[in-house]
Amino acid sequence: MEPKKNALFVQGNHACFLGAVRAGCQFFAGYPITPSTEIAELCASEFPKMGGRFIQMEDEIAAMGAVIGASLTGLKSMTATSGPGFSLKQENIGFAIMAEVPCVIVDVQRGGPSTGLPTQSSQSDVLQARWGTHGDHEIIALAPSTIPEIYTATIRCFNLAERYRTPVILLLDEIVGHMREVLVEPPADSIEIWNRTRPTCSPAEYLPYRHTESGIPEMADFGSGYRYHVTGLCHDETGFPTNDPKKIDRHVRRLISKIGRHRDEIIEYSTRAIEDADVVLVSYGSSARSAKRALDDARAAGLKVGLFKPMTIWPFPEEALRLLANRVRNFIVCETNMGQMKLEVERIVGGKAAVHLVNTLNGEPITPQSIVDRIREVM
Amino acid sequence: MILAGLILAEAAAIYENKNATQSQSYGPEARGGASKSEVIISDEDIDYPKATNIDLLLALTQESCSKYAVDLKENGILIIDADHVKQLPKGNYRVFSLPILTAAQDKVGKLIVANIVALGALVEISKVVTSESIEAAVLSRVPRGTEELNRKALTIGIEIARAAL
Amino acid sequence: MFNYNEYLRNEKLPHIWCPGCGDGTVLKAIIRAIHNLQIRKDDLVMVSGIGCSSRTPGYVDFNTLHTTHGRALAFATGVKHAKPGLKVLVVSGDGDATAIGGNHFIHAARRNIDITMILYNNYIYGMTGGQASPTTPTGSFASTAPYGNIDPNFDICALAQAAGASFVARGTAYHAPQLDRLIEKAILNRGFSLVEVMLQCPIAYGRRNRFKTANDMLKWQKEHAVSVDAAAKMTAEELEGKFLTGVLFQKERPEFTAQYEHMIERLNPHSEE
Amino acid sequence: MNKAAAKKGKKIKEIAIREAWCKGCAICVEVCPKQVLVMDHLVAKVANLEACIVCGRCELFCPDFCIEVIPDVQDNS
Repeated sequence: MEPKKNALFVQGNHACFLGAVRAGCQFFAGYPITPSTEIAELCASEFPKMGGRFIQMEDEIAAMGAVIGASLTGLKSMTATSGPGFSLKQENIGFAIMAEVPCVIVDVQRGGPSTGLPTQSSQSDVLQARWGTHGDHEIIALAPSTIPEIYTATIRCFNLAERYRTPVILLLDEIVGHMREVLVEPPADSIEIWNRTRPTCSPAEYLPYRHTESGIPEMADFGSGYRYHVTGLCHDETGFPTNDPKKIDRHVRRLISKIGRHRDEIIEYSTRAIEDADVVLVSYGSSARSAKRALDDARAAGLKVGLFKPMTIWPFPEEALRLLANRVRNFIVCETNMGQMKLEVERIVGGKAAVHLVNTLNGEPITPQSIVDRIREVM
Repeated sequence: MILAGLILAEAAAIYENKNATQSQSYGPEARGGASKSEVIISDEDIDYPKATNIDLLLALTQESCSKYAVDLKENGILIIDADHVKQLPKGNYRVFSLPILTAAQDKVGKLIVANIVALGALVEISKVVTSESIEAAVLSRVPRGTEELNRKALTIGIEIARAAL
Repeated sequence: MFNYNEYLRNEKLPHIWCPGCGDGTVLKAIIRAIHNLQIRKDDLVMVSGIGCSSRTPGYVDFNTLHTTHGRALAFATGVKHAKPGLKVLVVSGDGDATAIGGNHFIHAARRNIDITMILYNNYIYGMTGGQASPTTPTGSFASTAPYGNIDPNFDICALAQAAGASFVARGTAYHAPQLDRLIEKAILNRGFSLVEVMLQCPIAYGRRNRFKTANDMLKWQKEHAVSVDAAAKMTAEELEGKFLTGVLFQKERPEFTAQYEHMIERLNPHSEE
Repeated sequence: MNKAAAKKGKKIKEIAIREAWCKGCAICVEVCPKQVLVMDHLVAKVANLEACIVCGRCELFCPDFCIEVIPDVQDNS
């Protein structure tokens, strides 16, 4: 038999690397940490062959700093890490939010807290992704479930980072990071690539943090003739620190609203068999695989079950879930943590429906059977 | 053995257009310790990536055999290395005790290709993919210059399996 | 006699530094060095962390990046690696560079990446009100060492040299007339270059440590600094309690971004065709 | 500007002091070899311009960018 055309049998981490390359990523700084290291290793081996740049930094914090520095020169930049490293990066992720520096942070989740389960999986960084860095902020985080999804989600992370001038988090986990499936890379012209908007005005007129109509200022590359100041301090449109309460308020609100105002363009989710569902499973990442299997098994047994699967877990597809809650009486959140997304679902559902949890905390995925059992209990 | 699992899954996914996943689990050790390569091959979508209710278990060490045989289904196939697995797990399995490591050492001449010998035996016993597919998959994955060695390992694996069938 | 205005963001002045603080004097030396080397303002990126000295980039008309505490070198490494054509200057303080940023400091030196670091050493965390830093002399007083500092302190130049920096120099605010030349040499060195500048913090350090004025502290610098040349003729006894100034170490070593470029060329032998 | 240059016979035209930026540290007064400058209500002032030898030390040392030493250009030939 002829081999399947353009098909690769690759790990999720490999698909992430391929997606990054497709998106135009040219810079990777990282620090080795299981289970994300394959991404760094691929960048180390392939980037110099295609003119990109890789650097293994002295620690996780440094890697995040280097990524921001590189992005300021105009290169699409990324890093990859796992739970403990993600914690270390948080301060600089906040810097990237404040200074509006596009970049992609991949977190291949493992069990925690602390060193936890380095070689096993969990989804326990959902809230760390949302609130890991200090201060009020918005964040974008995507959580794909399959190897082809990882490829497209990685590209989307870069697109969103570039369009909204903000760090974007790709939340994988050990299961999808390390498992292999077939990936058929779509033809190049079928993939949309977004790039940051660079200024067209003269350097004298350039305001690096201008309050544009879209809420997203134009971004100049360091060294391109637009000399400007970048700081993690609250700043005004010129980029310089300010203590003016009005300007500070306006600035912080813009940082938050530039994501909020574009929720419709950012949010991505999928549903399966929700039309007549009595029970809806809410799941994402590797757990959504178990949920889908459980759904199919439950349907085969005549149970009316649906699946709501957010791809962007932040911002959460709030409106869609709220609409669903007008009709559905039972939601079962399936995730490998103590209910981090369940909190969000409960908040959105607002008491209109019961929200249940099926989880594991031991590094293993949720078995479809345990979900089916719970569906039967709930029904 | 992780590589053998990967090649088997690839033979199914790339060369036979089936759905396949491969995943692996391992302890904190960089080398040594029991590690597991799990392969699921199906005509349907594969959602849950862990192998449960296993059709076939290949175990080259006593540790892995004892540890992982619990997931093997009733009447499932258990392929073990004849010299390294002496204690059979309790249960009703079709056991094939094959001199995999010895064959790699003595008949192929390199212990390192034991995984490919095992793969040949596995395919011959299970027929989960064709011998053409597995050969193509092996040759696409092994380092350049080792094709003949690996082809030979595959053939030896098939032969020792045939002898036991 | 020298026109600093061309390099300053005048609308941001006067700066936030306290009366008598040496930071401004050092900044002037940096500006003169850049001017003398005729570096284009567009080609220069100045990166800093957090602290008094780290406010420097805000006042100069380059591409400027004011980062998180201790991390200036990490950001600077990203800038330099991504766009090796840029000149990258890092301005940092003793606390920023050798406490929270100590790891980045030794690794930037080890890599010998082409970054020039001007380290303002005032022996104290000035901005936060005078806490002890890794260079606060043993026995000195700080708000977190109210009974005298019991910690030994770093010799930053020795640290940089041991870690692999290819250029190491020390100056003082008092020796401002020579400081621009040291900085010029540092910038010209292709590799990681450190210029440690001993300078006065009259408010947070001086007042706690029996220095009445900034001038008293400048006088202390004058009396305790010994140039490398002068030191060669002095006995160990005479050098007791003094510190050396001038170019302390210089040795050519492969530079990180150049090595990476070579690797790219090696991997793409036909890319030029 | 060093002593050697001063000896070349440069003459001073003006010592411009941007008083708004002066923080009164008195470093300029201390580094001046000829007592040209004084502190007046915590602001540097020129008290004796004639004594200036155009060494430039006050400008060089001023941490606040307030002093500009302007030599008499005609005497600079």
